[in-house]
Amino acid sequence: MSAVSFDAVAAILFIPAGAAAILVALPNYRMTAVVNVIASLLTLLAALSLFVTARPAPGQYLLVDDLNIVFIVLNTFVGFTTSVFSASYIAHELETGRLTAPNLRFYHAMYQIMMFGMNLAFVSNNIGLMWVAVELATLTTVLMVGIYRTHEALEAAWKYFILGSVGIALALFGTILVYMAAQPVVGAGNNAMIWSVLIDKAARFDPALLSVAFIFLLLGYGTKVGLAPLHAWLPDAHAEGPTPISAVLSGLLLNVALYAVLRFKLLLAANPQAIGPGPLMVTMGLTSLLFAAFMLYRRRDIKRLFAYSSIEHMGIIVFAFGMGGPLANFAGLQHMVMHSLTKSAIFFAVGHIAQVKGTQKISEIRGLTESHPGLGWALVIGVVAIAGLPPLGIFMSEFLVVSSTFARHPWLAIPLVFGLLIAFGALLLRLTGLAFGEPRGGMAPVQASYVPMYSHLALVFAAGIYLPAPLVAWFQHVAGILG
Amino acid sequence: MNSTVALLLCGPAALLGTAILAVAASRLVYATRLIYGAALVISAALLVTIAGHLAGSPGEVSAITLPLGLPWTGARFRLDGLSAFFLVVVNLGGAVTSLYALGYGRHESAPHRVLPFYPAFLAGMNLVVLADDAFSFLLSWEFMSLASWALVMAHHSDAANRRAGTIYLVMASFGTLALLLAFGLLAGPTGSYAFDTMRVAHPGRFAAGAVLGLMLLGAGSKAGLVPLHAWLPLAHPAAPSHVSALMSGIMTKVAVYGFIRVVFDLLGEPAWWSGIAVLLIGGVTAVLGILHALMEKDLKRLLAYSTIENIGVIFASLGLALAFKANAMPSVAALAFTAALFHVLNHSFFKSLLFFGAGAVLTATGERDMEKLGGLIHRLPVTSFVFLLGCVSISALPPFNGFASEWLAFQAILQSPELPHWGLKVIVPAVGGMLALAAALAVACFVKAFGITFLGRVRSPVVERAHEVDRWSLAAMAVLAAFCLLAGILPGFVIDGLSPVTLSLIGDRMPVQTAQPWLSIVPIAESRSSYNGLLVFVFITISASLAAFVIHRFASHALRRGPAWGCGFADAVPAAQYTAVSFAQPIRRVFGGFAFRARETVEMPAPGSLEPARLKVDMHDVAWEIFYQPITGAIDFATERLNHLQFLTIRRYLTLVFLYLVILLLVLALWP
Amino acid sequence: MAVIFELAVQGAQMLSVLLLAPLLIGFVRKVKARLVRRQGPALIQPYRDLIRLMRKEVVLADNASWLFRVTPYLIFAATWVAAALVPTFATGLEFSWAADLIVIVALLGSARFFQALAGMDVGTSFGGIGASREVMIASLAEPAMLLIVFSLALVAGATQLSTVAAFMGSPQVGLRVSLGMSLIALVMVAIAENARVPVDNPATHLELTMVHEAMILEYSGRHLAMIELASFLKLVLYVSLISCVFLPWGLAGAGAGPKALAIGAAAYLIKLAVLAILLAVFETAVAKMRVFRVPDFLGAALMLALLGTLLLFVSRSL
Amino acid sequence: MNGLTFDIAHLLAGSLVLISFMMLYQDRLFALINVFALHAVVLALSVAWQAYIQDAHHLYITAAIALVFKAIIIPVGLHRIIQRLGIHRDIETAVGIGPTMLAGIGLVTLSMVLMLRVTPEADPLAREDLAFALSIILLGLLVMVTRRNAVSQVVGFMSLENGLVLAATGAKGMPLVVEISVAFSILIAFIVIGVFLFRIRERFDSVDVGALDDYRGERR
Repeated sequence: MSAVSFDAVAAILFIPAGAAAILVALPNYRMTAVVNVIASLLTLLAALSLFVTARPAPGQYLLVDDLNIVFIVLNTFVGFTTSVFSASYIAHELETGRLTAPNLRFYHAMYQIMMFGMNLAFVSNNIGLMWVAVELATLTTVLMVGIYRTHEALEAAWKYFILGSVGIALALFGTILVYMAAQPVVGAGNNAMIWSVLIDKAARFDPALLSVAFIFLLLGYGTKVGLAPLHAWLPDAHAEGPTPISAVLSGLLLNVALYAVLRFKLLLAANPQAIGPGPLMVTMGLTSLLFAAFMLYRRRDIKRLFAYSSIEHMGIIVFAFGMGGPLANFAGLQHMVMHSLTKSAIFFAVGHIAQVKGTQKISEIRGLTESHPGLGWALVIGVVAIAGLPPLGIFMSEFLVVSSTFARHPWLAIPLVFGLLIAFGALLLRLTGLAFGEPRGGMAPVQASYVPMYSHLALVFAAGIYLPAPLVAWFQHVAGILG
Repeated sequence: MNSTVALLLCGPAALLGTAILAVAASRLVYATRLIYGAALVISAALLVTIAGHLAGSPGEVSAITLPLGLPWTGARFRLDGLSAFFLVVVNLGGAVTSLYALGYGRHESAPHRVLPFYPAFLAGMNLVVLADDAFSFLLSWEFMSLASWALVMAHHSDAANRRAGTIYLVMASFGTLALLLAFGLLAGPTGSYAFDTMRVAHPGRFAAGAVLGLMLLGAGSKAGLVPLHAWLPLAHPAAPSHVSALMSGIMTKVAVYGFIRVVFDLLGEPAWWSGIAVLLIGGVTAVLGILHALMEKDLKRLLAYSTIENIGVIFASLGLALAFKANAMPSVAALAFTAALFHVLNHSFFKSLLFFGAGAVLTATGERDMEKLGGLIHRLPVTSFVFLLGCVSISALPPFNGFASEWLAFQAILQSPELPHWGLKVIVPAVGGMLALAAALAVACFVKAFGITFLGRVRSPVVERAHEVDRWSLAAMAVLAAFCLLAGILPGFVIDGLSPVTLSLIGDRMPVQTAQPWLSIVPIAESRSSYNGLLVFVFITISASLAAFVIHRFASHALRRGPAWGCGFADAVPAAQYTAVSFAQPIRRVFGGFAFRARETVEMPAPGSLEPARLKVDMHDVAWEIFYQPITGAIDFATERLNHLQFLTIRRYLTLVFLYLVILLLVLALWP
Repeated sequence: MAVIFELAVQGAQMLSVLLLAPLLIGFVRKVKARLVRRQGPALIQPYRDLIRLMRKEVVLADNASWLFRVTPYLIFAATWVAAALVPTFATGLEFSWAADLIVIVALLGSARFFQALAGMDVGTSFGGIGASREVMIASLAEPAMLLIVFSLALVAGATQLSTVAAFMGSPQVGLRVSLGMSLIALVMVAIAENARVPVDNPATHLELTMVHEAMILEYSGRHLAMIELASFLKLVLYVSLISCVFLPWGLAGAGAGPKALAIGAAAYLIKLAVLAILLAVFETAVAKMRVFRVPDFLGAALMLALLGTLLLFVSRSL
Repeated sequence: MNGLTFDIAHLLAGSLVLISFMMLYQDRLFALINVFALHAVVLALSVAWQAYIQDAHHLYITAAIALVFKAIIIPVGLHRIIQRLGIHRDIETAVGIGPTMLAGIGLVTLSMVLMLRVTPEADPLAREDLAFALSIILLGLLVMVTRRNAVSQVVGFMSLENGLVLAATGAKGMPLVVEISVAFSILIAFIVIGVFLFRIRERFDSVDVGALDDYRGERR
């Protein structure tokens, strides 16, 4: 492994960790936001350098391949933009006194630890390590969800914590089972947990063990992905935590869990006798899509609304990956990226909206395009994008998913389309209320940081019109890997 | 040879540029003139380009592939006869509308909500017509819907408009999903989304049927076929009038284009029965649409409903063409197809004209409710004249254009006995009856529209203050009226202009018309049937002027003004006139029963009491009650039930997880 | 030379219908009067009426618009053109190829369109009543008429009247149920269109029952004359339509000489007389019906016509 | 390996399952906690035994943790909490004891069926062990979902986690076992502390005396 490239991977891990340490120690809390932004930026740069530098050969613990590089770059990018957004957001929270200076230090340190955990989960080559990393990220988010110390926040955090812990346990058992399945073939010891080793020998593993393992992993990590009926923690965690955390949860943490599921899907797909992961994932995907679509209608809290839409989209993505095949996988990847960008942009907008309106109740927010055009139109574009309308990126992925599905299994496409339509109706209904009509609620001009949300939306728009050839080739390659 | 299409693509690009410019400039004073002027110029330029192409080499195809859209397919664009024709329709409409908007737009209360989306809307329609692969087609299609939605939402402070916009966009995306499924079938699992690969790949019987049905759902929902029409009379009037004109006159035609492109072009040879569904739906749509229009008292909604009727006529003709094509009668199929396209053109003319008129009335009086208008013919002489011409054309009266196309459709229907299949034999004349009924009702409807709005005595003070609208608007309306007359008296040229399209899609064409003596049109043979708009026009003018001359030469010129005969009551109040509702009453008595489940209840005061008697009429939109309310009800029910899942205790959530785990494990245990 | 002759014949026909129209009305009235044992007005009374109207001054309602004044000429012109297109005594004239049945129906339609508008122009409730009832009747009569046209066209394979007439004259027609149905339907439509009993009573001036009269209530003087003349023409049109389609005997063919034309003319006059008498008898025999029973009457016509068409389709394929 | 070692391991694992069953029919909190302590002890024994037969010495740490932390500290702590918060002492069941037992039996058979499909060339000890571990986990979950008291749910979770440790140690030569067991102990500590901090007396799902049942996510 060449020294340069190892540095890149190491940097991705050490910058957040170091930053966290600094933030904890940092006496001046005003600086924390700045440090946070800088650290995130550096991490992003390190991640980008992965493109130019040669990749390290898969090691004992770390691995960089085409699959996870997508996730890493996306992760660090959204992490960076979110840190920018959170700087302005947290400043306002400080003014209104919802947060205090010590909170602030804690918050930013946690933010970096979370980034560390997620990056570690992505680059880890060892399924045990991956498990640890995912749990680390989860626990940090639990702490941040509860940061407001309000009754609701604490309850949301508690719910998240308990359900999360059960998920952790199940995932761990799955991991152990995978080890047991691998051990006779690979031999005892560390090797039996190294993913790059497992994937080569997967064909000779015991299919029954592997199948049971996958079920536990699907449920364990699926809890984090927020698939129905394991989703219960997700809406409240999104609604009660600070908005940057909602953005990160929807935009990133779900992807982390999804990434884990994908890894094991590959493992299972490599073993012909084991149960096909496809049907399971398709079922869970459809369930989540339909369930979330219906749940969207009765929402009163704007952040919870978009949390449910995250569940819906995770359903679509899992469905796509479950369908498999070059088209569907391509669509799944694209949909995941687009959803991360769009959803975090929406949460950026929602955060500022909730701050200027002083409420999260949908019924008390009206006519945003009149009172705050900048935020209002950002919300409109975001919702239009998330609802899968052109010319924005999600349209392309939904186009591919639906059409390819209908061509292959017409009867699967019907519920899919149905769910999409139901969800669309709900989102549009709420959007009409929020963005149009006579303005209601706080009219104060907002000192928002428009750059993050509009840059996200611009990216989504560009991707809807034009995907650069190298990106496409790369996606297609990854789609090929995913089988 | 892709220069033409490349050139044409510059148009939409320029329009999009204008849209972006409008975002920046929309609050400036001269923004309105700037944007609409730009739109006018661009549409005109596009029109000229197309004209040049048609004049030079009508038949030939030019295509181009841009490295946009779906990576491995690319954004393909193609110009052939069909798209050329629809480009003419779109850009003619666009140009005239922009001209109208130059004046009308000044009265806009929220220009920053209209100006950016108007050029985008035009661009979207152009792109749909040019697109040559499923992705770009759907992208432009939905972009078009999105832009028009934004325009509908322009006056969003009115709750009704917001509702209209929401319903509109939901229906639009329903249609898009239907189209998406159709294209999915056509493209097959390999995902070959380019149209030219779809052309060569012929789907099986079932697939073809499914595609046809999905197209009826997808394109039909956009065009406003019953029962998918519910959004149309809400959304079209909600937009600013020039946009209503675009949506009603042009966008519905783009939907027709989508249907033709897929069903006639991509789907290959139709099955013999494929025409039946289209025919029936077309006929029913025509009758129900015009009946609804008759019951309306809101001028713009009346026009929207009559759009539904015309769409029905068009689809009925298309169904005929499909039936004849499927049964190897290309010449007649060409006749029916020509009728459909001709009617597309005509409707784009007079519907835009009428909406412009409605817009003029709106600016002059601020009223859309006919029952508050009346007597406008004295206040708005020019507007009322052109509006009258529009009414004559849409009522399919000779020598105007509406009659020419409907006459062709009837001629096609008369050829139906040659059809081999019983179903068609019986259905076609029935549909013919429906079309005749619709035509007759259209006359009634527009007698009402013009009579109540422009004639009679003034019903409310708003009319007193009304005065003629600006020159731009009048010019636009005059142009359209001229088109209506020209297309009516010289239909031969239009028909010959359409021949390349029919040749490419049907494989046959109508005989050359412009060579006929006296410029009359002869679908099959002169001995069978022929129509000469020019001659009729000349005859009527001559005999009318002759009569007038004779009268004024020999009869008395004396003329006296006096009060109208009030049956003994001196100057009855204007409220005593017939209103829109009372005018429709006889027809409501005849058709209302089954069409709207209309009920009239009379409340008589007690004998001797002096209260007025009351007549209450309640009508139902049957389609709405049968199709839409159950769906919304079901969704409401489901959400209510599911919503409890938001309020469970952690233990119950854990139970869910646990049960799910156990179920999965059981599945695994029972796995073979 | 031949062309001039042709044109002359064409012109003769146009003039003849124009001149015959009042006479026909007068004749019908006379017969009706005689049937009820009255002396009745002179045959040429309608001419006198028209001339008198021409001489009188026009009294315009206060807010009558230009449309109100233009309409009589339009109605007259449209009706006259339509009437002139129907072959009376000869087929295959110079312009008879323009005599398309659908066109004729549509021309009458436009005449009605403007008449209804004129009725609403003044803004009295009578005009409204008349217009709304007129369009209601038309909305049923026109489809019936078009279906009749369909079945004729299906028999003759053409919508062009002279061809149809020629075909009906030829022996190959034979007796057909559907033709009988269309005949009955056509008669019913003709009655409705010409505002005769039982649909409407041309002689009444009781506002609540009148339809046609209500629309032209505000007209006077020369305008009224034009409209009256137009309505006379309309009757002639229908009568000659029925006669040329269902009694096509004696029609002079294309390029026929003066002798054949003379025979045609004579035959035509006889047909007119016969039909007029029948009409008069019918009108005296039946009573006027309520306005809202008219839809049933016309609905029956519509059904008959549709049935005729369908039967024809069936018989075709047998 | 020779029969004896196998049988002992087998015996210990089996007795763990048995003790899990015992948990199902406890109706007193203290009794439940004591049973759990027993569970932890047996776990410690079996882990130690595994450490001995695989002579993997790091496993002794895990065993020690199990013994000290789970068998002593946590039970004592729970006793304290119960006394402090004055939680009343008997267990409310969401599902009656009888059905719960039946369900438990069903779960055990299910896990057996699943694991017996595993091809025998996977080391038999692992196979048996996994079957037991799986049943312990499922039984733990069952306790969590059928018992209403927070404390009993905590206990359920801990027994579940014992099953995990059993599986992990049973897997020959599995790395990170110690780390994992430590991590889990911390997790459990968090939960217990949370129970104490948030004064969760009765229900698991309302963190404050003030609001025992009204708020669950969105207010109605």
